[in-house]
Amino acid sequence: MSKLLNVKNLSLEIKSSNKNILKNINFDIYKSEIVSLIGESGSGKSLTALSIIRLLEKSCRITDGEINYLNKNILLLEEKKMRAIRKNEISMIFQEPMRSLNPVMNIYDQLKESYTVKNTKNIKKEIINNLVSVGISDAERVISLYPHQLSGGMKQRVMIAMAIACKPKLLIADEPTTSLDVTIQKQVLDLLLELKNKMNMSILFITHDLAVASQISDKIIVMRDGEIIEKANTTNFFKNPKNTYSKSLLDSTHYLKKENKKETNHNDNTLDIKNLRVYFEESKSFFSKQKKFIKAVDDVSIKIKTGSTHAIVGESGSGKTTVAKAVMGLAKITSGSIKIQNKDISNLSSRETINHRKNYQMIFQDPFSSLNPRMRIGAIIKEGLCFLNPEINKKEMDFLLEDVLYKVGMTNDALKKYPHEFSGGQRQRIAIARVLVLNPKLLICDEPTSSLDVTVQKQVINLLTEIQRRSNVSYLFISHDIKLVSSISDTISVMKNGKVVESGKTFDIINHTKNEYTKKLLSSVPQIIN
Amino acid sequence: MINYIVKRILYAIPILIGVNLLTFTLFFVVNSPDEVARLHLGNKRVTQEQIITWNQERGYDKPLFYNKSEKGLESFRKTIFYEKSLKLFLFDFGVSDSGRDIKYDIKQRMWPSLAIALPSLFVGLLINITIALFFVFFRTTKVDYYGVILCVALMSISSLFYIIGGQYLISKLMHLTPISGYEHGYEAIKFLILPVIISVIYGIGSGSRWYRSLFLEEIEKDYVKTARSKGLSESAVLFNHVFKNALIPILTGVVVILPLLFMGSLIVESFFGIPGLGSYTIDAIQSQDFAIVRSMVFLGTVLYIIGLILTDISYTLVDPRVRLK
Amino acid sequence: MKKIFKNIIIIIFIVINGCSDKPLNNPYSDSNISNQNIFYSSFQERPKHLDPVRSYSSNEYAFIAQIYEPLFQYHYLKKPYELIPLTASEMPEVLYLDKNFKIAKANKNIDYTKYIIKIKKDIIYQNHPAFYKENNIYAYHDLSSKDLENIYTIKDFKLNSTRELTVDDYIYQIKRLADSKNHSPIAGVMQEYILGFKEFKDKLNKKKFSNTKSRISFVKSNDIYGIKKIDNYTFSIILKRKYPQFLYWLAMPFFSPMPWEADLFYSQNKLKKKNITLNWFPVGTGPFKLTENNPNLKMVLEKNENFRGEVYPSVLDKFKNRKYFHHNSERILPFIDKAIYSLEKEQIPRWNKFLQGYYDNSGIASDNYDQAVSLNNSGDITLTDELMTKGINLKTSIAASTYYIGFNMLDPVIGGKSDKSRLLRQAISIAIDYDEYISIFTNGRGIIAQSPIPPGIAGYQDGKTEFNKTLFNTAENNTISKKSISEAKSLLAKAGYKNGIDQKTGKPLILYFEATGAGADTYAFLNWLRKQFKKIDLQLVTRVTDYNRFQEKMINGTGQIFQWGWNADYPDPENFLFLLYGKNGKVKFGGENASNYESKKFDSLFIKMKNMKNSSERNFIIKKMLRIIQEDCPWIWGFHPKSFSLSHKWLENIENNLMANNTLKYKNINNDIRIEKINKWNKPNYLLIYFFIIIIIIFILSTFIMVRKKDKENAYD
Amino acid sequence: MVTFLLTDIFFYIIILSLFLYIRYVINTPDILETWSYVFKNKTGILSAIVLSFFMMIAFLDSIHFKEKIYNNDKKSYVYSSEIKSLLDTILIPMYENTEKSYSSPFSGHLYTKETIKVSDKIEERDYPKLLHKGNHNKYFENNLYNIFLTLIIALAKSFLISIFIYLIIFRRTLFKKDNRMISALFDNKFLFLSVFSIISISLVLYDLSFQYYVLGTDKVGVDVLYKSIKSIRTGILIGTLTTIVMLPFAVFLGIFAGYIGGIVDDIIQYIYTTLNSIPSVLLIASAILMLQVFMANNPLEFENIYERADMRLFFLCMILGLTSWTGLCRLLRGESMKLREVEYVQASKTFGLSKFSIIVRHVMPNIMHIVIITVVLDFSALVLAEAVLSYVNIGVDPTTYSWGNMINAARLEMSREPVVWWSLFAAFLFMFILVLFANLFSDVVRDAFDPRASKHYE
Repeated sequence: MSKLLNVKNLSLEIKSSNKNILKNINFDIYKSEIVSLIGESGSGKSLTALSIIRLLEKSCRITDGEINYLNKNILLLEEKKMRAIRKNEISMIFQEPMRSLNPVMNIYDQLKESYTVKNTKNIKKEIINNLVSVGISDAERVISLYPHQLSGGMKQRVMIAMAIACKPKLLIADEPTTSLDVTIQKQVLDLLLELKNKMNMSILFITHDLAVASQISDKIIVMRDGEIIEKANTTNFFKNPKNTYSKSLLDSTHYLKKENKKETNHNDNTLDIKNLRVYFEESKSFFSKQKKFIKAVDDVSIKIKTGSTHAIVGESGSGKTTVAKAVMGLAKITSGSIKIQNKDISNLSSRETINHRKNYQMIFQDPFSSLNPRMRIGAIIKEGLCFLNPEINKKEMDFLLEDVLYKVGMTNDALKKYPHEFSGGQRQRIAIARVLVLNPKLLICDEPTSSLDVTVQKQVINLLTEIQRRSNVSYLFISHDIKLVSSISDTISVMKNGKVVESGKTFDIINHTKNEYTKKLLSSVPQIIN
Repeated sequence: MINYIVKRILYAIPILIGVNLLTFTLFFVVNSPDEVARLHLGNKRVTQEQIITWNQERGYDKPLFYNKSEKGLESFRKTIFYEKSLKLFLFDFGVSDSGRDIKYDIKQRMWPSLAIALPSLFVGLLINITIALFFVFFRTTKVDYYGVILCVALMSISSLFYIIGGQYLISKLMHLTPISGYEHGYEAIKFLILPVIISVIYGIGSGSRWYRSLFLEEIEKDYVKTARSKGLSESAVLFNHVFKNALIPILTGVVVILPLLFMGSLIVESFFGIPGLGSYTIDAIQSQDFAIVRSMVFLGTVLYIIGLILTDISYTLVDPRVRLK
Repeated sequence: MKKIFKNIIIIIFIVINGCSDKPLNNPYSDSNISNQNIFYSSFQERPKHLDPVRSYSSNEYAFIAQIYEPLFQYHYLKKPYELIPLTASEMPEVLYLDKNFKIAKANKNIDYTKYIIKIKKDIIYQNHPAFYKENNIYAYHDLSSKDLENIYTIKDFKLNSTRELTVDDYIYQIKRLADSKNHSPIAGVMQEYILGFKEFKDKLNKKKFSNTKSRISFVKSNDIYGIKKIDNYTFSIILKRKYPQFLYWLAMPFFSPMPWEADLFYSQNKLKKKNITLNWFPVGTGPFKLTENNPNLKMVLEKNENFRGEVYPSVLDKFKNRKYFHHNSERILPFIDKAIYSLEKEQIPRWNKFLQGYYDNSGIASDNYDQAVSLNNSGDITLTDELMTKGINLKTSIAASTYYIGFNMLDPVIGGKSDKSRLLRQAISIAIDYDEYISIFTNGRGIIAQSPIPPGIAGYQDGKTEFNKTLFNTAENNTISKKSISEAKSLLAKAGYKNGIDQKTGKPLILYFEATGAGADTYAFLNWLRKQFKKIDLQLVTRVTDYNRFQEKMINGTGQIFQWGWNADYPDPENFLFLLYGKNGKVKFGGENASNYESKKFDSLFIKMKNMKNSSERNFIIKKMLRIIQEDCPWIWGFHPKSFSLSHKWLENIENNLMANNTLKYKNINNDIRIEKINKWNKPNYLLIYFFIIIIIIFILSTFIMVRKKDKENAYD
Repeated sequence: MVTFLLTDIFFYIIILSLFLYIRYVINTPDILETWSYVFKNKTGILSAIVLSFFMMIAFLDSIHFKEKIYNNDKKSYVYSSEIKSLLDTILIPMYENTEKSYSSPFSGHLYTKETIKVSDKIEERDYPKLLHKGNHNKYFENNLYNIFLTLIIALAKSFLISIFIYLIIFRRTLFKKDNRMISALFDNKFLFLSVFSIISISLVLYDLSFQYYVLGTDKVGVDVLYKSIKSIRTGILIGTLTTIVMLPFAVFLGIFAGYIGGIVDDIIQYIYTTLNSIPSVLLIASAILMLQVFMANNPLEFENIYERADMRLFFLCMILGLTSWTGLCRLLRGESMKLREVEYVQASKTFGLSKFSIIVRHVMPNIMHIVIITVVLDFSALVLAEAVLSYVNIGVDPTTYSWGNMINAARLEMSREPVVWWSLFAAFLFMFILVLFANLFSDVVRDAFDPRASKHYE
C-alpha cells in the first residue's frame, strides 16, 4: 500500500500573537483508507485539514514542516498549481452544509464549477448521475433548486457530490455529520463508506464523536490543543488506548448505567401533563380569513414521579423543547393542563405563580447564551432568589450561594467574576447553580450537554445525577441523544412532529420497542464496535 | 406578490396622512398667510386690502379645519386643510404662492434633476464598486489599510468644499467646463459633467468603504471556502460568488433611493444653477413659498414609500431566499 | 502585459489629440455665439411679475421696460434727467382748473390739473395670438383643452396678428390699475390724484363677477370720469390737485398701454394651468418682445419686427468727441437682434463668467471690488490693470437712492419727542462711522448722506458748503469733520446714560437692532455695528429674522433700530422727504414712513413743498425741512450708493442713466472682438485629465501585478 | 459673574455622563476589554486624544461669565451684558484687538490697497500697515528668523510640559497595574508622541498669534484663527447635544417596540416611519422657521445676542435630534426583538421577572454597544450637516461662530482676485481634523463593539 499523503512535523502559528496552534504534526494517509482525526473543540483538527488543502485564514502562518502529497511537498507549490490540485486531487466537505453552499446560486451552477470540462451538455448528464450516486433520486428537479429549498441531509449530499465530482484521491470531511440528526447521520456515513469503496479514495475524517469514528475509520488520530497525542489503528485504539486522555475520551462515551433504585412507593406526580396542545398561528396572508396553525405540540401527556427522571427524545423539530417551554410558561398553551405538584399552573393567580415557580425551574441548552454577559456570577445566581423569595436576608443569601456553588463543585471567588471568564462546562454548572439555589422539585433540562465536549458532558451528567440522588428532585430531560438518555432516565417518551409516538419505562423501550420510528432511532445511533 | 404590493400600498396611506397632518400644522403654525402675502406682494407700498385680496385668491382666508359659514359637507371642503392638504392625495398641488402652477413646474424641473442624479448614481456605483473590489483584492495589505484611511479622509470633507473647490479648479482655472448654467437637449452634457464628477468624487469615500465592508463580510463566509476548495481562481471566487452575494444589499440599496432621485440634490443644483427640483426646493425654502414646500414634502414622502416597496420587490428578484408574504 | 501597455499608450495618444484650444466652457449652446448680434446678461432672481400693473422692482423693469412703452421716457444721454416723449407725439399740454373745471385764474384757486396727451400714429403691437382674428372673431379667445394639447408656451400658437396702438389701451391700463384684483402697488397713490379713480375702483370691487370675462368687459365699458378719450390718438387726464410729479409717473411702466384683447386672452383658466399668463408673456409695442421665458433658466428678448423706426438720440456738440457718436446717432434702434438673460443666483459664477467674457456687462459686488477698481494717485477711480488689459469699460454714477438706519420713533427708549431720546439718537448718529462702513462693505462705493436727499436731486447737500450741522463741524478750507466720540459721549451723558448706564436703573442700556436675512455678509455687518455702539459704551443686541418677520415688526412698530433703504421712483425731493411725512407713518397709516417720525412743522412744510415746481423758493423750504429732521435724527443718515457698472469692450453705447429703464435698445455689440477675446481668454488646460489618466493606469497595473503575485506565492510566505 | 447658557448646562451634563461612563467601564471587565482594544490600537488612541483635546477646548469655551464694569457715579460695579468664556480670556492675544479688514496670514499689512494721506497734500495708494500684529517682531526683524525662533521655543516648552503630564499620569498608574485599559494606554509609545504633537501644535499657534495673524483676518479684521477655534464648540455641541437629545426617544421607544411588541410596536413603528419618510432637510427647514417666529414674538426673553444665538443653537440640536432618532430606534427595536428570544432573558422569565425589570437588567445593558456605535458614527455626520444647513440659511444663528458660517462667507471671498483663501482654508482645516478623527475613532469603536465588523486595524 503506497503513501498518499504524509504530513511531516507541521507547525502553525497565529500572526498577531506568535503563539503556536499546531505543534509538529506527523501522520500519513495511505491509498483508500479512512483516517479519523479526533479531538475536542479547539484541538486544531480543522486547522490541520485546512493546511492540507491550503485554505488557511490569512491570520495564521505555517512556520515549519511539510505536507507531501504523492511525495511532493504541496506547501511549496505556487497558488496556481495548488488550485489544480484542489480541482482534481484533494477535495473537502465542511461541517455546516447550510452555510457551505452559496445561497444565491442554484445547485446546477454550483456543481458545474467543480468540473473542468467546458461543454455543458455532458456536464449536465454527469452532474445528474453524480447526484444520483450520492443518493439524490430526483436529481433533475434538484439541480434547478436553491440550497435553502433543500433539507440539511440533502445539502450535505450535494456537498459530497461536489467533492467527489473530480474523482479526488483524497477527501477531507470536516465533521460532516455533526449538524445532522442521527438518522440522517447514519445515511451520510454509509454513503461515504460506499463511495470510498467504489472509487477507492482516501478519506481524512474529522470528528469529535468516537462512536462515529469507530464505525468508519481504519486509523485513529487523537489531537489535543494542537498536538497529536495518539495514533493507532481503530481496533487497537478502542481495545486499549495508551494515552490517558484518550482513555478519558473513551470512557466518557459510556455512562455508568443507572442502578434501578427501588420504586418510590408514594406515587404522587411532580409533573402531570394532560393532552397538552401548543399551536402557533402562522402569519396568515392578508386576504384569506381562516387561520393556519403549526401544531408544535399535539396532544402530549406526561407523568413524572417524584425523584425520577423522564426523558423526551426526538429529532430536531419534533416539538420536545416546546413542551418544556409550555411547562415553564414561556409558550402559550392552546389546550390541555399542566399540573406541577398537583397545582394546575395555567390557572394560578400571579401571586401564587410567583410562590409556586421556585418549585420548577429550567436549565437551557447553550450555557454561553443563557448567562447574561453583563452580569457578575453572584448577581446571576441571586437574581431568581431575590425575586422569588424577597424576604430572605443577606446572611442567608451568602450562605445559600456558598452552599450551592459547593454543590456544583465551584468556589466562592466565582461570584465576583463574569461569565466570559469561564469555560463551557463551568458555565453550565453555574446555570445549574442558578436554579438549584431555589431547590426546586422539578428541573427541566433542555439538551443541557449537547453544546459541550464529550468529557465535559459526562461531568455535567454526573453532577445532575448526583444532585438527584441528594435532593430527590425530578427531571424532565430533553435530548436528541437516545443513547445518553437511556443511561440516565427512568421513563422515556419519544416524540415526532409534535406527537408522542411511544412512551414507557426506559428499559423496555430501549431493549424491545414496538414502534418503527424508535427502532430507526436506536439503530442509527452509532455504537462503538470493538 | 400582487397581494403583497396591495398590502404595502394600503399601509402607506396612514403614513401619508400622518405626514400630511404634520406638515400642515407645521406650515400653518410657522407663518400666518398674511406674512406670506406681504412677502409676495413685494416690499414697496403694500396696503392691507391687497393682502386680504391676495389671501382670498389663494384661499388662505378660509378657516383651518371647520367652516361654520358653510353647511353640510361644504363646511369641511371649504377649509384650508381640505383644499391645501387633502388635495395633495390627488396630486393636485395647486398654485404656488407666487402664482405658478406647481404640478407644471415639477414636471419641467424633474428632468434636469434626473439628468444629474442618474449619472452620478451609476458612475459613482461603478467607480465605488471597482475601488471596493480593489481594496478587497489587496485586503490585509498596507494598500488596503491606507486606502481605507484615505476614504475616511475623503468622507471627512464637507460637500461644500468639493463643490467650491471643484468649481474653482476645473471651471475657473482650467476652463474645462462652464461655471454654471443649463441647456436642454444634448447641450446639457457639458453643464452636467462637472456636477456629476463632483458628486461622484464626494461619494467615493463613503461608498467604496461601505461596499468594501460588504465584500469583506461575504468573503469570510463558508461558501467562499467551499468555492476555493473546488480550486476556483481568486478572481472567479470574487466575481462568481462574493460579488453575486454582495450585490444584493448594493442593488437594493440603490433601489431605495432610485425614486428619490427625482427630488434632485439641493446644494449641487443651486450651486451650478441647474433648474431641477433641488434648487426649486431651496428657492421655496428661502422665499418661504409654503405651497411648494408642502408639495415637495408630500412628493418626497410618496417617492420614499415607493422606494421601499420597490426595494422589497427587487429583493425577491435578486435573492432566491426571499419570498414576499 | 505587453498588450495592456500598448492599449494604454494608444488611449493616451487619442486623448492628447482630442485636446484642442477651442473653449470648452461656453455656457451657451454653441449655435448662439455666432455672428448674430446677441447681448448676454444675467438676472439674479426670477422676476415675480412682468405685468406692468404689478411690477415695481428694477429686476422686473429690466425686462418689461424693453417691451412695454409708456407715454414718456428719460433722455438717454442728457443729465440732469429730462423727460421726452416716447409714444406720445409731444410733451403734454397742462391746464390748471378751478373747482368748476374752468381754467384757473390765480395760482391759489387751482383745484384740478388737466393733462392733454397726444400719441404718435401707426405704432403697432408685436405679433401676438391674442390679436388674431378669423372672420372677425378672435380665434384664440375661447380655447378648448383640445386646442391646447401641444401648447406649452406662447410661441406654440401658430397664427399671430397685430393692431395699431390707440389711447384706449392707455386708458384701459389705468383702469386695470384701479382693479384691486391686480394688486397694483400704486393704486393707493393714484386714487389720491386721478379724478374718479377711487370711485371707479369701489364700484368695481363692490360688483360680483361670475367670471373674469365679464369683469374685463365691465372694466372695458365703464369709465373713470377724470379720464376722457378725445380721439384715437388723444386723451386727457384730470388730477384732483396740482401735482407736477405726475409726469414722472406717466413715464413709469405702470402707465404702459395694455390691449384688452391680451388681457381677455390670458384670462382663460386653461392657459393659467400651463403658466401662460400676462404675468409671464407680456404684449407690447416696444423694441423687443419676450420670446422665451423660463424663469428657472433664462429669458430671451428678441427684436420686435413691428417696431417703429425710433432713432438713437443725438445731443449737441458735447458728444461730438465720442468715438462712436457719429456712427450711431440717428441710426434706427434697436441695434441688437437678441438679448439672452441667464438666471445666475450665485455671485461667484456671475463674476467669473463676466471675466470669461460670457456676460457682456456686470455690476461690481463689494467682494470683486478691488479686483475691478483701484484709485489712481489723483484719487479718482479707474480700473485695475487686469481689467484694463481685458479692455473692460467702467461707468460710475450715484444712484437716486439712500440707505439709512432708522429709529422707531414710537419706541419708549429710543423714540419720542423728548430731549433725552433726541440726544441719545444724536449721540448714536455721531458714533456710527459710515465712512468706515462704506470702505468695508461697499469698498467706498458710496457717499455719506447728509440728509435723505441724494445728489442729482433738488435739495441735495454736498457736505462741503451745506451739511448736517448736528453731526459735523466745519474744518479748515471748507471741508467738514464728524463730531468726535467724546462729544457723543457727553451728549449721551446729557441724555442720562453716562457710560452707557441708565442713571435711573443703574443697569447698562441695551438697544435692539432688527436685522434681516442671514446673507454671507450679515454676520460681518452686525459685528461691525456692535463695534460702533461699543464706542460709546452702548450694548447693541441684534435680532436676526427673515424678511417676513422684519416687515411685521415694522408694521406693528415693535422694532427699535433697523436698516432700510429707498430707491427713487422719480427724481424729485418729494419722493424722499415723504418717507418722513407724518401721514405716511407705517404703524398708524401703513405708509412708507417706517420710523413713524411725526413733526407738525415738517409736515406742514412738506405739504407746501410737495406741489411746487423746482425753484429757489422750494429749495429754501426743503432746507428748512432738512434742518428739522437733522435736529431730530429720526434716521442715522447713511449713504447714497455709487453704482459701478462694467462692460466689455465689444458692448457699445453704454451710458448709465439710472432713471431710464428701456436702455437695451441703445446697446450695440461688436461681435468679432467678442469672439476673438473669448477664444483668447478661455484656452482649456488639460493637466487634470492627464493626471487622472495616469492614476487610472497605476490602478490597473498594480492590480495586475497583485494578481500575478498572488498566483506565485506558496504556503510558507 | 458666572452665567450658564442653556447649551452650557447640557454640555456639562454630557461631560459628566462621559465621566460616569468611564467609571462604569473601568469596573466592568468585559466592556473594559472592548475599550482596551480601542486604546491598544494606534489610530484609536491618537483620535481619542485629539477628540478629547477638542472636547477640552469646547469645555473651556462653555464656561461663561459676565465682566464687571465700574460705574463711577454709583461708585459700584455692574455687570456688562457681554458674555465672555474662559477660552476668550486664554485667547486674549487673538481676541482683544481687531484690524480694519482682510489681511493674509503672517502679513504685516492689509490685503487691499487704500489711499493713504502721506502729507495733507499728497495721497498715495498703498497697503496700510496692520495696527496690532505683523509689525511687532519679538526676536528678529526678519520674519522668517523670528517665526523660526518662536517655533523652536514653543516646541521646547511643549516638550517639557508633555513630559510632565506623562510622568504625572504614569505615576498614578504604577499603583493599579492590573487595570487593563490604563496599562494598555501606557504600553503605547504612540501615546506620548501624540500628546506631545498636539500640545506643541497648539503652543506654537498660541505663541505665534502674539505677533502674527497666523490664519489672517476676515472681512471685519477679526483673527480667523480665533474664529475657527471658537467654532469648535459649535461643532462639538451639534455633534454631541443632538445625540443626547435623541437618545432617550430612540432607546426607550426602540426597546419598548422591540421587547413588548404588539400594538405598542405598531404605534412606535408608525411614528418613526412617518417621521422618517419626510425629507429631513424640509422638516428641519420648517422647524427652524417656526423657531424664528417664536424668537421674533418674544424678543425680551433673550437679553442679548449670546443667549439668543445660544437658544437657536440649542433648538437646532433639538430639531436635528428629532429628525435623526428614527434610525437608531429601528436598530434597537430589531436588537431587543432578538434579545427577547435569547436564553438568559428566557431564564429570568422563568423566575417570573416583570417585563420592566428584565428590560432594565438584561436588555438595556446588552444593546448599549449599538447605542455607542451610533452615537460615535453620527457625530461626524452632524458636524458636516451643520455647514450645509448654514448654507441653506437654516443653520446656526449668523452671529454664532461656526465653520458653516465661515464657509458661507468664504463663498464670496473665493471669487475675489487675488483669492482670499484663508477663511475657507481655516474652516476646512479645523472641520476636517475634527471630522476625520471622529470618523477614525468611530471606525475603531465599531470594530471593537460590533461583533460582525472585521477587525482589519491590526
